[in-house]
Amino acid sequence: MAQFEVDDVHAGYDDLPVLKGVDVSVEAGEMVCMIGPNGAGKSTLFRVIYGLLSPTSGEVRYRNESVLGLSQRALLDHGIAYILQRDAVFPDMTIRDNLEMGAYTAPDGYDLEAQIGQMYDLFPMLEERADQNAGTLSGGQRQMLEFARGLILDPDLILLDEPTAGLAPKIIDQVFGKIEEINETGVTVLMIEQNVKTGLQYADRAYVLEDGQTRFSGPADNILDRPEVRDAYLGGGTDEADGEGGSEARL
Amino acid sequence: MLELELGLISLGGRLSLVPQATVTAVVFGFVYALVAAGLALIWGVADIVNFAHGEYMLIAMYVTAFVASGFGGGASPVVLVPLNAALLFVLGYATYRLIISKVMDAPMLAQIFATFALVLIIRYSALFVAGPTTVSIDNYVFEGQTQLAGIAVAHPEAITGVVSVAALGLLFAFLRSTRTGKAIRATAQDREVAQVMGIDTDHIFGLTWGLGLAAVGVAGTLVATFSPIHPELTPTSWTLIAFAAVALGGFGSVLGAVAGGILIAFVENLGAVLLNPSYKELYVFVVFIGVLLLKPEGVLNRGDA
Amino acid sequence: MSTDTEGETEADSATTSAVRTDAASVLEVDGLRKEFGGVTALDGASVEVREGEICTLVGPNGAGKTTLFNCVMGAFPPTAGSVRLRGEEITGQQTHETVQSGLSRTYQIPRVFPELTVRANMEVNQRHGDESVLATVFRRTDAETEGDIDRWLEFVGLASMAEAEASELSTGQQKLLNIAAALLRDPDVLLLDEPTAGVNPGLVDDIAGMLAELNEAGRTFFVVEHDMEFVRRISDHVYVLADGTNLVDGPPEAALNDPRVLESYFGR
Amino acid sequence: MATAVGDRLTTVWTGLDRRHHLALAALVVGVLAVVPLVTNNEFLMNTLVLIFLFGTMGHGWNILGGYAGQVSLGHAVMFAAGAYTTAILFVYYGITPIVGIPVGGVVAAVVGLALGAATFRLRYHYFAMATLAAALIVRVIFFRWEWVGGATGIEYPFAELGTLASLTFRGNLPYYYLIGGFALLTTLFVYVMDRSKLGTYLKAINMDQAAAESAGIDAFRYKSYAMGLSSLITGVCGGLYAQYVLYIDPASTLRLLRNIDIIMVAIVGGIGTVLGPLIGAGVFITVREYTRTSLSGTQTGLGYVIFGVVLLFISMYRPGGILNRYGGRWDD
Repeated sequence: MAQFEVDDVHAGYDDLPVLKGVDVSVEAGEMVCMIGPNGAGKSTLFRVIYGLLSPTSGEVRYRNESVLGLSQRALLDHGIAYILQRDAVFPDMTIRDNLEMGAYTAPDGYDLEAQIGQMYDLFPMLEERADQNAGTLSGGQRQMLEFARGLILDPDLILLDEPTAGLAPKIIDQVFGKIEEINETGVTVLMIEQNVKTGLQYADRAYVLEDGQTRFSGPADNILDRPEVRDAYLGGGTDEADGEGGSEARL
Repeated sequence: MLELELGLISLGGRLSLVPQATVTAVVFGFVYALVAAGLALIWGVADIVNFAHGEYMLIAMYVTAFVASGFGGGASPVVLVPLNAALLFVLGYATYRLIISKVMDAPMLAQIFATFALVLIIRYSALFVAGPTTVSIDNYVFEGQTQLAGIAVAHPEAITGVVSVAALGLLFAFLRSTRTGKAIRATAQDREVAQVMGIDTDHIFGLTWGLGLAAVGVAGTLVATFSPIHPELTPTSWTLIAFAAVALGGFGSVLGAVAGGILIAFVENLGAVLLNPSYKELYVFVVFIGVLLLKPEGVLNRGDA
Repeated sequence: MSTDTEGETEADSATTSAVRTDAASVLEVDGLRKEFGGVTALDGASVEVREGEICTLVGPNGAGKTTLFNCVMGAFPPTAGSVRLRGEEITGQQTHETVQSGLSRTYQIPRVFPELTVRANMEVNQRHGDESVLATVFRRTDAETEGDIDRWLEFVGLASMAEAEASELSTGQQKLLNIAAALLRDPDVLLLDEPTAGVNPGLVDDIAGMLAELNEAGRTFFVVEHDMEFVRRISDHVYVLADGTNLVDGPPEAALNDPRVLESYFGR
Repeated sequence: MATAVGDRLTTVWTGLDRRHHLALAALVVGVLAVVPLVTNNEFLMNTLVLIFLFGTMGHGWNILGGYAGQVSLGHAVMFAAGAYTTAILFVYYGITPIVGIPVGGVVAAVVGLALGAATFRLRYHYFAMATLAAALIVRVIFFRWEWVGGATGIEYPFAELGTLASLTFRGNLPYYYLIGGFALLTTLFVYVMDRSKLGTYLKAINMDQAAAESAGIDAFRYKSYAMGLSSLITGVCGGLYAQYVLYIDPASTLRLLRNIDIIMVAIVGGIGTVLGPLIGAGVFITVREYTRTSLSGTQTGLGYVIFGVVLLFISMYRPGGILNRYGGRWDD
């Protein structure tokens, strides 16, 4: 049985349907990459999984248990973390305080200092700048802080939303190196990636989303040679609300 | 035409009043800062403008007056300050949960009118219960004044300044160092990301209202010991002072509001001695409207309604 | 093709430039830059839209397409660069001024006035001049505009819905209403922001048909679009934007089959 | 219950066509016109005069706040501008209020346009706060400005009352027709405006200013039109008020409550609707006058507490007011 399953999820904003039946299934320890053209519904799917948007129908299961409609606290308690894009750090708080907020829902007996120490081991740069405001970090550094903040509760599954968006090519390799490192410690990774080629090099499997539906899934190798994948990008398909307009508005 | 009536005192005479006015400005500056910090906190975190800010202060003032007269001045402000802070905290939390949370996602008009409704309810309940007369607390606990290099410092005002600074210090320490305080700041910076961290933002908004009004509770208790209380005039001027301070300090910034509060006190008191004392409140309003109109960021209508 | 793009692009489009109409250019965007805070959303993009053509702008996420639209329309001023409409400088004009100068736009997510009827939504888009207060209080439209409203509603197939409240329309119908409203002012260039986004396949065909018909009648379009099939179908000329600047441009097949385009979509 | 009544009213009104509207209006005007012939009850007449006056002020506020969406908390300034202009022209210069009231309206419009030019750049609560601050500044100045009577204000000279040139009367009846007539005129005006270009543009700006600008609308221009008309009507109401109470002072014309009264009638009745201000004034004034007389003069507080509660419930559960614009069609 898969560790995490998304089953025929439909969702949208007002009367604008965005997800029109998405199925995803992830095995424990896997690294799965979700690709697809602009606005195929990838980010919307994550928002549904993480309780920020209510689906109109469908089911999300984690270890055979429905996790749809749970609070974010409950999802964290289940061991599911959502790691947002680099602009989601709290810019006017120090790096250390950002990490502390990542552990906001920590259970009794949780050793915050030890966990922060572990994160500093994994991302030494963060320790050097522990008392700087996160707003002073570069894009790549913020992404590292995002990782650390999302990992601080030792999740079993992380949802990664475009970890390399807007980063320089040199940094992208570092970021993927870290993701691979994290994955190798046994954390399941489900990520959305715009840098398709690089993402597929690292992932085990890939899903192609197009027009709010799962179009194709399979091993990450050679997926780009498949005609239906190229079609998804440069062929048909329509768009959704949170496409480019959304990401540019955040700038 | 409008005469500014600069008074009979010469410029030299007026200048000699500056040191005294400066001291008064410092003292009042801190209490203005405290009230403004409360407003800025609510504004910055929950993105709601509390038009009833002065009315909540009125509640604390009436409680103080009631205790002072009812118990013959026996209850010390040492007890009253935390008591009023706690009372206003509870009122603030309840206000959020019962009322404000219902209009958080409503049209802007509904948000303005919800807190405006609170203005009417609190102010006229006070008028109904306490009557239209001005209440003054005489000789309550602190009395007298001290002369320092020719400048008179009244004890109630001096203590108000000191306690306001202490309360501000506590507020900042709470926001800087505690887990909950950090969660409040996190929620202010990005509500959705805070939610993803598992922070119950609705509870945080309630706490913010509680804290913001607790600050007002402290200020109200202190100000009541030397300033007359009137159900209609008192809240209006305090709300406007807080608005002006928040506008000066950059909307929603607690630290900025503190600086703004102090600046407002200086404008008011130095304006009173250098220009015309009877237009004291006018200077505050003029600064306020000036800042609103000149402020380039945040407040402008850029058509993204 | 315009000489203001990179040298390497020119080599590519050399073979294709003959294909493009040599009609006069209507809208010229030259070296447009836009920075938000420290982030550069547009980094010197240049576009030329010629009389009577359907010119399309494509590019991966974050390429700057919507920012370019917003700068051209005057939603915010560009950091640098210029926009000219029929040779006249309109850079830095506010939105209502660019519209009065002869541009019209639609939105990716349709924007209607939900509590107004379809007809009143059209009336909002009638021509605005220097009318006095009383002229605006005691008049609704003139007979000519009235006729145009009926004509355009008929054209997009919303005539039967004229008296319905706009909030009752489906997303697709709202898009059609936006198009009809934009046409009402008879613009020099009509900017369409993702006309097929959130629209069912049947309606995509209808929209493509309408554009072809209008284009046939001499109207000029500047379109941002994700749906490449649609782009291929309607475009006379395609610009590909990446990282806020020009990557390739030319006739649809040539531009979209350029290896650099796939690369920009797929990353390295 | 109240919401159900409001919904019913909304449905009935919007379900009728223009002829029915006019027939219904004629019926109501006819009934109101003969009321004084049937009764001369002082309380009833006074209440009706105040309903006309406040309903008209509500119309004035509504053009700017309800249609254009600029929430002014400072309309007392325009009210005072009209009242003071009328009173000063008459008391100081002997100019008849027949001239003074329109001049007062124009002065108010000029004041309003100046205020608008300075503040239309502001949005949402910043605009509300700026207009409130403007009202407080004007209040402080008028309290201390001796030429306009300072805190004591201006009183109409007793000897000159009752003449046509003074436009003052003994008894309520002439005021009933004078103010009622202006209320009718204003209502007809708003009815026409609601369906006009201006009405449509203002609603569009209110709903989505960016989209309205994309339609080529110069938002500043039409907001200024709204401000001018709104201020003109409010200023004329100020002049009529001065004629009715025969003295004006800063406390009655410029206090915060005056701002609230003006807004209250529009909100309770239904912002952005033609009949909302009249219905709101009917409810508001009736309750206010009733609580004032039945609960003795000193305890005016209670009436406002009740209004506070009403306003609170409206903002929480029915932000559109009794005639709910939201969810009902806005234009015809």
